[in-house]
Amino acid sequence: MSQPIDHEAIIQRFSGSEWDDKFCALIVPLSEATALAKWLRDDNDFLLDYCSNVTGIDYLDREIKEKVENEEGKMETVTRIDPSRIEVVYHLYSMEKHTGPFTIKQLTERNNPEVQSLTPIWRSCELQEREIFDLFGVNFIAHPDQRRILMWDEFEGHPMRKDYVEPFDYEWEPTPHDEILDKHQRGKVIV
Amino acid sequence: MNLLGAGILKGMAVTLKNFIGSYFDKERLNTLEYMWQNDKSLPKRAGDYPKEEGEQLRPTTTVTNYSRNFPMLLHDDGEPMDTIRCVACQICERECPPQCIYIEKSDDKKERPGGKPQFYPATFDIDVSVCMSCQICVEVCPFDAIVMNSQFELSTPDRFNGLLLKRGDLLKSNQYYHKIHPEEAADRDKRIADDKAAKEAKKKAAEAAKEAKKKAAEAKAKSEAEANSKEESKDPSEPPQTSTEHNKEENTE
Amino acid sequence: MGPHHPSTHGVFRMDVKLDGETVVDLKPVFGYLHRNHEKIAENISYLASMPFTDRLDYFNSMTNNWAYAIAAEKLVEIEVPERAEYLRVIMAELTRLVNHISLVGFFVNDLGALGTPLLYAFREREKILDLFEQASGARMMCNYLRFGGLRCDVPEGWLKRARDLVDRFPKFLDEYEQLLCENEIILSRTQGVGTLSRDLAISAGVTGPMLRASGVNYDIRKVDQYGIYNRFKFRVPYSENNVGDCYDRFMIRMLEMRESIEILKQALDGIEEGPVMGNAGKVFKPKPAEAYGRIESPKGELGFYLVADGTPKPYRFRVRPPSFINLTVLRDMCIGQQVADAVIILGSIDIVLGEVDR
Amino acid sequence: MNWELIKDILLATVPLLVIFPTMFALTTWVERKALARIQNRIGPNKVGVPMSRYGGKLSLFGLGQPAADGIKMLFKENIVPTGADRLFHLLAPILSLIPAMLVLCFLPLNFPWLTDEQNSVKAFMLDGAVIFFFAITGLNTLAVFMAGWASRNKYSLLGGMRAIAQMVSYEIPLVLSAVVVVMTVGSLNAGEIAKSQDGWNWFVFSPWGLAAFIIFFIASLAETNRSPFDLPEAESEIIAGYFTEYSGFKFALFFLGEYIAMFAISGLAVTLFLGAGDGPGAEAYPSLKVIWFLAKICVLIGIMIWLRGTLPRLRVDQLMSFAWKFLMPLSILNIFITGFAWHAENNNEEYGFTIKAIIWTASLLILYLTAKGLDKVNRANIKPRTYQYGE
Repeated sequence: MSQPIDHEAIIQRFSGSEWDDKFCALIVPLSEATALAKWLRDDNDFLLDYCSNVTGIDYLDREIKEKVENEEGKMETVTRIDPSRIEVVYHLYSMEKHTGPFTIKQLTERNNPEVQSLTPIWRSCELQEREIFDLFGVNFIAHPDQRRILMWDEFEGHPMRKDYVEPFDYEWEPTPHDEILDKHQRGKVIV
Repeated sequence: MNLLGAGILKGMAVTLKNFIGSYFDKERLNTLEYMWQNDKSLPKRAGDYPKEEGEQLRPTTTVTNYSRNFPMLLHDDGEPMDTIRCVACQICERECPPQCIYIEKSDDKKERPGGKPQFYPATFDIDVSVCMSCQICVEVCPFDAIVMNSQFELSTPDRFNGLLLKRGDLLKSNQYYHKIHPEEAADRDKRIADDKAAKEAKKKAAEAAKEAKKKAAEAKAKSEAEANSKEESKDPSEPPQTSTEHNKEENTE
Repeated sequence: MGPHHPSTHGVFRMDVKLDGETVVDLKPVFGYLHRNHEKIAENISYLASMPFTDRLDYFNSMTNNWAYAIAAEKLVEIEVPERAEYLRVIMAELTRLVNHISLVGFFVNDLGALGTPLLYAFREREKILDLFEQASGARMMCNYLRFGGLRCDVPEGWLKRARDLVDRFPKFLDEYEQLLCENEIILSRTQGVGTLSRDLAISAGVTGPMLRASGVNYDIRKVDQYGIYNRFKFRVPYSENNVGDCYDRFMIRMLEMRESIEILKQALDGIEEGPVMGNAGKVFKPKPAEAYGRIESPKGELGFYLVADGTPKPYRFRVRPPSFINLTVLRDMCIGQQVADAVIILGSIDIVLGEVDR
Repeated sequence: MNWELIKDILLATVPLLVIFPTMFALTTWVERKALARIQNRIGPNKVGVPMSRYGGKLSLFGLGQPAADGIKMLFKENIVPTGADRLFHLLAPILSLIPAMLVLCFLPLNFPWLTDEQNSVKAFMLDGAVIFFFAITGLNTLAVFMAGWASRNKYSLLGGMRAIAQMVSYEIPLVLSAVVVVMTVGSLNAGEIAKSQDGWNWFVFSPWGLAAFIIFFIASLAETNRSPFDLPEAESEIIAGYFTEYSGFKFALFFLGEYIAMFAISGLAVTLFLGAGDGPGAEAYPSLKVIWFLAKICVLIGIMIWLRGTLPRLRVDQLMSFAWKFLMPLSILNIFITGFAWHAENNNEEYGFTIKAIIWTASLLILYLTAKGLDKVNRANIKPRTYQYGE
């Protein structure tokens, strides 16, 4: 079975990164990403030579109600705002040592998302980062071939974002759902 | 050092074996021929076909007892709309992954044989051009009202309305269900009967408990023991009844 | 080349730049089958995504189900009953047989064999699909696994039928090997074509039989030991060299089928009566968490990454499709080869466009 | 006008135009049926004579299939791509059919209704029949390339290029292996070649004849674009090669031309190596000769179908090296062996059987070992492999 990987050593070496205990992930700043990834790949303690999965997650501003223990020791409901962001998540494994998964995340803001491309370190990121660029609109610095991959080139918008609104071009299906019937009657639907 | 072209000759031997084998060996030629009937014209709507229930189960088609295709609504013996099991709870509509079910609840309630009055679906449409035969509606249905049909000849010249199955097309009797999926239907009936028995036993027990509560002031422990014994005595009386019901249905096949 | 081309296995397009018949440059173009599976899954409940996973890689619906179930079971701790675990292994290995024989058939078809090996493969596949139909009701879109078990038990006599099939299968494999493995034309067409070095394979995240053909001994069934794979004795074939070519990829699959049969025999011996559904509730509503579950699907590492936010719908639903990522190296393998080779290299990668484009 | 001559010509050629297209229709059916059986399918078995008035229909194992195919082809839309050269696009299928039909005249089919005198008007009595045969089949290349070029489609062009390279290369082993027979008989006249083999004296029954026959057969597969040499129309690579852009009746013409060429070249193989019309009972009843001839063609076609059902195809460079590095040296060697053996046999008649046995074994050995050696040199790195297992 895969063993957990010690993250303390990484944080000591790369002071900019933090450990997110809740999701068991290492959050990497933009400036250190390439160096850290390279070190993770080549260092004998880790040898994370295989990047399995790269994906993006889009978080909107959210209110989160949490039960927190206050000073008096009582449970109290606190509302805090979870800031909007896009996370790019990498799942790393080691084929040599059969360890993993080790998760690293790059965080970026939603308006002008930009993260470091790790394709020079792991080739397997190439198509997946292109996919994230396509579906989330994240700009990968130093990506060798950043184009749309699943959507066509003229497509506008980034469909996997949570606030993406579908364009008004339904093909009519006969299920008499109110919404679709309504659109059909408004005459904007391709039959 | 092997013979020149040995691999090719070996391969040719295999194909020759298969060529000859396909005439004699059932293992090698397992193609089933589809029985095409010339006199059948295309139905106007998907629901028109087949005219008789279970008709499409010809020995040459590949439909087996296990195959599922599109959902159908079950009714018990009797007039379909009087004995429809669906109560228009709309769980399946919510859970359907491709959203192909559309239900409108009735305004009034209808008397059910052996039960209290229930709502019924005023409209129940399934768009078979969208349905992906996943059977999730069957799983989530708490009333065993919707099951999978194995009817597959649904071709129709009308792409839109022709492929919309209406309530009338979907309603099939329990006997039909037994005909196409004998094992599954038997299991389901058994479970329904068991549930019913359990429910009745529970009801009886609850009634007994109520009675017991009234008498609780007098003798609590005594009455509880009585209720328990009643429950036990009720239990064995139920199964024979259900099994006869079960046998009857099997005989009709 | 493509998207309408007989041997691109669907609607896949390769922008090929040729010098005579030699490939100078190649750009894969995807997306013709894109339906944003991930977005759909984020808008429906967890369970309702299960039938959609069937449609990812439509040859291996059982393993797709399993990968999704594993990810979801990681999200919420659910016990899977013993019998369900056994049946999952049986289904997954049968799926592997289905996938590998059809792949070998398609591969030889790409070599130009007019479908004879393909049809033999389909003949056997048909028998396995019949088993799937008896168990789950559908031949390809099985939708059989549930979080914490299986949808229903297999019908009576199913295990015996499966046993018969497994016993007869090696005979078919012998015949198949006789037809293909020594054929001079196949040997000279595939050896030395589409070479993929060990280092590139690891770096590019290539998984499955393709990785093992490049000489890496890495099988998630052995590494993660998910399910109950630790109970079975089986071997993982891999190439002796550090360079894999089309012939290696073809042979590794032939050998893996034999190992699958070994697993199937052990599983059919070990299975016992019992329930097939665990203690999972009817409503699946996990607490906020993340989970990445992966299995060794016949095509490589199939992973599902789920982010839950406490609602009955997943907040993020991500598929790590093996055939998509294996395509990363297509360009590297094809450059310098002939047009005819580009076709068989694509065939030996084993892609299914339902999974590539999602 | 010499009406007698015209009558003779018609008597000699019209049967050809009847027999071979009929055989073509039957062969398409047989091919589909046999391939289906090889692949464990049923094959066409429905199309027949509709007799619904009398209840049911006469399906005759699907023998109506070729007719149905033909009718379908006739009524299909004729599609010519924009930018294609319309004239050559139209000419190409016709041009591919003409040489194939023409060379049928060179087959020594002794129709029983023709006297020897009438037979002489037939082209196979031409003194250079064999040369003429090769000369005319060579025209087929032109048609194929014309089709590939005129379609203005990259796949077609690739197919046309492949076809030219392939046909030109395989022409050489084809001719060289025919030379063996021509040398032994000392005549290019098809009729005389046929006559010299009467009485089970077939050329295939000698080591050099056998080798020449195998080379000839392989090369003829390549000449007619049959599997495993069907590269010009390689479906999985270049869609349908040179006839990608053809539909309807033009496609049917290509198809017809290809099959007729197959008959023609098998006919030549039968003439050269398999004793033409010779067979059991042919001496006593000369009219059986036609039947034997056609039967032998059918056997060869059957083997072609069988090969097609079994083998994948070669790659372009392998195809070329197979022709130039394997077939050609072998056929040249075969010519020398034939010459040597012929002289040795004819000049040492007093030793009779012994010398014959020695020559036969020696030539068999030499041919086989050369073939093996050539094969080894050509495919030096290719061998089955072994694999490791990880626990």
